[in-house]
Amino acid sequence: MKYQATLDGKQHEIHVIEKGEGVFEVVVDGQAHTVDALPLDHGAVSLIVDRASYSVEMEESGDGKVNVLVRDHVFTIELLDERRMRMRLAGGRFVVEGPQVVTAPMPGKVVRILVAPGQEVKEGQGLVVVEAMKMENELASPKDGTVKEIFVQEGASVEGGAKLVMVE
Amino acid sequence: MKYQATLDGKQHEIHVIEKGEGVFEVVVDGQAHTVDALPLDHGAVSLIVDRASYSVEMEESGDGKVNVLVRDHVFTIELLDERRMRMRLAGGRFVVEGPQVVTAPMPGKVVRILVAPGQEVKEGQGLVVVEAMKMENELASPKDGTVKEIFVQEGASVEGGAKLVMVE
Amino acid sequence: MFRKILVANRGEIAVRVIRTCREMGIRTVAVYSDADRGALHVRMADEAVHLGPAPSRESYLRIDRLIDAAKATGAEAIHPGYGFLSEQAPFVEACDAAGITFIGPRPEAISAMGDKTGARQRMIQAGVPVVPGMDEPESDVNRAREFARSIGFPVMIKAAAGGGGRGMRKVESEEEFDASFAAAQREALAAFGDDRVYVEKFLDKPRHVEIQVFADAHGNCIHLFERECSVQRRHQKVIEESPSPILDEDLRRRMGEVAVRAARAVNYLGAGTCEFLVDANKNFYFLEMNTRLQVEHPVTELRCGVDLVRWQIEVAAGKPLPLSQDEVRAQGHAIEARINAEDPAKNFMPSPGKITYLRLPGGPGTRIDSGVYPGYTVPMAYDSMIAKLIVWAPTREQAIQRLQRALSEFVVKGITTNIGYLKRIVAHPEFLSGDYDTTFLARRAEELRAATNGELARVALVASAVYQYQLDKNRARKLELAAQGAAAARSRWAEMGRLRALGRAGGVR
Amino acid sequence: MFRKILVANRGEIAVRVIRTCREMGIRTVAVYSDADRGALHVRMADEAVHLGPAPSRESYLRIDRLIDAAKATGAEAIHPGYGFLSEQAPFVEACDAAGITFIGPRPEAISAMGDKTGARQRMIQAGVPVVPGMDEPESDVNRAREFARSIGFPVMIKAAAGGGGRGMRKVESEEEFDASFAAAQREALAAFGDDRVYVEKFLDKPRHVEIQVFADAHGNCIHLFERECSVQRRHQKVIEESPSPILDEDLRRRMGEVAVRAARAVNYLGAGTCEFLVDANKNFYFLEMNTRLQVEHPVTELRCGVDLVRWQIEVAAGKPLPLSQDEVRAQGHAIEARINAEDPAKNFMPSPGKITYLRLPGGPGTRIDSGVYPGYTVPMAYDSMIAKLIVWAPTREQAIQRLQRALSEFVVKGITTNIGYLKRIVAHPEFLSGDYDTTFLARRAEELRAATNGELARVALVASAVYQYQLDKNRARKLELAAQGAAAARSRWAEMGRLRALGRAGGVR
Repeated sequence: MKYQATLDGKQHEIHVIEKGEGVFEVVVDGQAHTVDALPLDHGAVSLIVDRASYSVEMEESGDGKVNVLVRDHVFTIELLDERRMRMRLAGGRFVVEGPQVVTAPMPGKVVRILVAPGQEVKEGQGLVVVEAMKMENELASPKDGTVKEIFVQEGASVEGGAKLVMVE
Repeated sequence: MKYQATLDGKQHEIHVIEKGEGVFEVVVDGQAHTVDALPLDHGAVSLIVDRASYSVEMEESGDGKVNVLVRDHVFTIELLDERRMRMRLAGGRFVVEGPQVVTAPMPGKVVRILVAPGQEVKEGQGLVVVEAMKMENELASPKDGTVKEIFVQEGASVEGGAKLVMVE
Repeated sequence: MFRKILVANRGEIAVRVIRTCREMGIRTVAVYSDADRGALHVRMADEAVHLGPAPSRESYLRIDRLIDAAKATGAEAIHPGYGFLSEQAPFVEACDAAGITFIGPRPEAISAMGDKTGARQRMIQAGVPVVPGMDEPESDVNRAREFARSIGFPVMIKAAAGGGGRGMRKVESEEEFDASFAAAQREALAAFGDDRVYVEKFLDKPRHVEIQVFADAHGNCIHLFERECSVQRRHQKVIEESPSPILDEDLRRRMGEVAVRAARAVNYLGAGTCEFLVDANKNFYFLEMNTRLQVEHPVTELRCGVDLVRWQIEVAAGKPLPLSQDEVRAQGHAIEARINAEDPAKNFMPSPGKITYLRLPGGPGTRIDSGVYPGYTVPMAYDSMIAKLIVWAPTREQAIQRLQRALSEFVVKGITTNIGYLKRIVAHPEFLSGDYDTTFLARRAEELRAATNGELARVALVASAVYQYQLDKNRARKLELAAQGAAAARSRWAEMGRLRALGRAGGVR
Repeated sequence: MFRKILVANRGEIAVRVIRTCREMGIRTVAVYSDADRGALHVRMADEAVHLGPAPSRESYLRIDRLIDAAKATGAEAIHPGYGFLSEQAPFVEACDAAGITFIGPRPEAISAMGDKTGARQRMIQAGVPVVPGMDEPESDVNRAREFARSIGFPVMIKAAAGGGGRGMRKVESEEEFDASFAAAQREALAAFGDDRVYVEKFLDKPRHVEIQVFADAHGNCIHLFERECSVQRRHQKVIEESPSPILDEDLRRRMGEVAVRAARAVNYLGAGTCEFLVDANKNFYFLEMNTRLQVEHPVTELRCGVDLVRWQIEVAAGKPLPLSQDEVRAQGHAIEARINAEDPAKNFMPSPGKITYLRLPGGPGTRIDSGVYPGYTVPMAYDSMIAKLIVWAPTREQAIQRLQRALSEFVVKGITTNIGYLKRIVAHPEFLSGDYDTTFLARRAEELRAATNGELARVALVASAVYQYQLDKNRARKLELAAQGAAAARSRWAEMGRLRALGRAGGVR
């Protein structure tokens, strides 16, 4: 099976060939490895790659990517197989332009709104302060623009991912 | 909902009435308790019974019973609701008589067979020695009788629950 | 001795207190808010009483409800933990009025030290050096700004009722002052129910060194050496160790004596901590006294072989301290790392949520104090600390190696934690050298970001591909089996000659 | 110092060794059998080499494959752990021949002490008291029975190559002798690859007290005090503590001196343990010397503040011992409890299987050495010990309270363990009194059975009923939702005017 992986913005070609029960030849960007892979519960995988042992923890990140913890490092990888790659290529890239919606990065409480609709803001300027776990977190504008809409009120509790402010 | 529970061979009538989200009145053998029950992952339940807190761990024992760990004690309980109780009553009790099959209580290796087919044995007499985890475990006859059949050979690896010897 | 104690707190410290109570054969009462019904302290206590909604002001800060809970359960004493009501004199007075023993100092000592500006005056009178600053809290931003200008920027704004770095703000210049002042007031109000703040001179590159003190009701007052707490981010301690790499025996002795003097000056009772700033010339300045158990108390426990919670309970019950100053022995080196539910890659954004998997470090010299368990949902309502990892070893070098090893064993899934960040801190040359100060984490922020590693990236790619391959294969196999199952079912039905069934074989299963 | 060490073992001891190696910056090579591909030591090591099938004789006892693995990975030293090849002189010789450092004593010392009857002779020559018994192993059951009769029943049959209680059998009377003799020979062969056994006088109500010794290559040999190991079931240690409740300073010193003398008599190197029996009159008899690290070594580590595995590695690398005899300080009280996968209610039947949930104790003075993790399948091929819980506290009373507390926090699901049994042991008056001997568990077997508790039984009934109620309710709700879903689907379809679809609405979902 062939996969295309994206890690830190770079593409990698990976070819997985099953050699026996739990034993694989894995070719990453043309370099081949013998891999003994044992999947365990809770998304853990024990890998023995050319004799080196790695206890790897996998976690779906929710946006189709997977966070991979190896030793002391975390890697966020997006993996596509050939079919999904073709779909992606056919669909083209999603272009980030036009109005931007700032969302709550975690559940919390809106303690202050720092801007008003119609106000001009600069990239990096604070828009809303959300408190969670006793910490105030100021959420900044992703770009220069105008505040188009404010979706929340001061004092409101919001879920992670809730829309807060739209900047255009 | 009414249940009939069996614990240590004794029957108990239990009546569960839901009073609110996670709050119950539970009547055990006529005595009522207010129970705040929070089910957690992995079969854990946090119970607050009339203010006393119990962290209870539940585990299905595989034979329709459940092992309940409360503080330092384990209780094995069989629970039937009214429908299943009626079925049980209608079907009558399963009577233990006739040939008895001794099974392996855990996976292991048969290291010795101490009896031969046709041999007379007494209750408590050793039939087979199974080794697991470096310990030899002698399995005894459940009753006086005659060895009817031996299902395994010395040196064989057996699964938990495997038939070893039939005594009649 | 008490037969039952109510623990007026949550999280790891409530669990910590319950553990010692259990060891002493004392029954425990947990209290909980709506957000904490499933919390570990509720599960571990003998009894549990609901306080109110999630916000602290409606639950853990409700003196009336706590007193009611103690009365209803027959608890003879209340352990306040840290934070919440642990340094609130009115709470102690309410306990007194209800005939319940408050496990901590008398209200007069709390008030004397809790009023940071009043405490400064006392310390000055006792001959203890203090950092230049206001004599009184100031609520007027203009007057406060004026004072700041008079002592010169940078300055610190601090909560008068504060402690533990909460409500503290460093202000670099006059332009920032007003915003920081307002923010400090808000945070102070939220954290302590009291928005009074004051302004103090900011010391350049200071070390934060604190002394653990302990006093009983029989006139004994001792110290248990120091904890070095200079690894801080935004005035929150991240790593604490003892001994401090910069203290020599003479300085240690002098600071210990001053700390005991400070405690005696307010007729202290129980466990307390005198915080000092130590400058580059090893001058030390009294910062504040925390009139409660500290988060980092296990560092002292490991180094001195004592159980400070047991001491608190014994002292509250009127027993004398088990050790005299001469009998306190400190051995080896202890370090604590605070595990927080936060994402260092996203500006330390809090990361509440459900812990789906948890594997804790173990082995020699490794202690975990935690309030979480696999399956637990970390609520957003309270602070982000979910566990403390504390190690001990004969030397600082070995303790650091042990902490690195233990951190690498720590696996938390479902939420994001700062474990990787902690690993990078304790592997950083500045930390290793021992020559760091409270500006360490801010100065080195760039170097403490996660760096990539080519070999491990390759392994991660291999792992993700093999993992996906197996998922894909299992899915394919299931589809195949389902198809085979249907086929097998058809053939079985056929074998049995039930020809009628064949007509709807597609519906089997 | 070594850059890479191969750990020729599995389970908790392999994990234990890997932890210290990691702290010392030494890379590790794990070895594994077919049954251990998913074991924790394999996951934690830097490298892993497959040895062979599950049976030890085809994997962990294969000297050739271990040497090959060390050569292939460039490991400069091998740590043998305990059991398996840890006391096999031929293994040490094979390491020597391959130019690999064996982390342990020289083969001559192993042989001298491994041959239990020869060791007896040496000890007698060195003036160490020994239990009356055979001078040589005996393979002939008739001659062995004759000897047993000559010293009088009861007698002990022991493996000549043995240790750790394996292959030991007590024989009460002549009638039992032949069966026990054969069983001991079989167990000795299985455990040590050597079926030679010998017969010794059985001492009535003895205490098993052992002394930890340590020797370097520079002529230093010290002891680190005693461990009391009299809580045994079928000659397997279950609970170990230090100090021993029966040793006074004088006896401790004398036994320590004798142990050092015994070690010196065989030119000992590294960590070793001299086991003694102590009778009711406090006479002590040399039992055997274990020429390796013991399972219960953490008891000494906690009491003396040392890392014995680090010492082993340093001594093997030629360094001198870090402490002299005078510098060894023991503080407080340590106790270890062995957590086994076994069912005390079913005659301690082994209980291999998958650990579906694991919650480990934590907090002050609590150490876990374990080779398992949630999701791990405990194999049937090896012994049943899955973890060790070791506690420390200033006094024996507090240490016992702490052990009770920690055991009550320990939750293992999926397999049956002896945790409840351990709790009952450490709450038993005989254990609490300190006045127990090696017959304690057998004599008190009835009292150590699980007793029922009316209050908790009622709670269990409540819990099971509420649990079942919620299961039933969820099931009912799902059925209802499915029905509603079908109805909703029908109405949606209807709304869209697709009347054709209605005809097979029953098939939707």
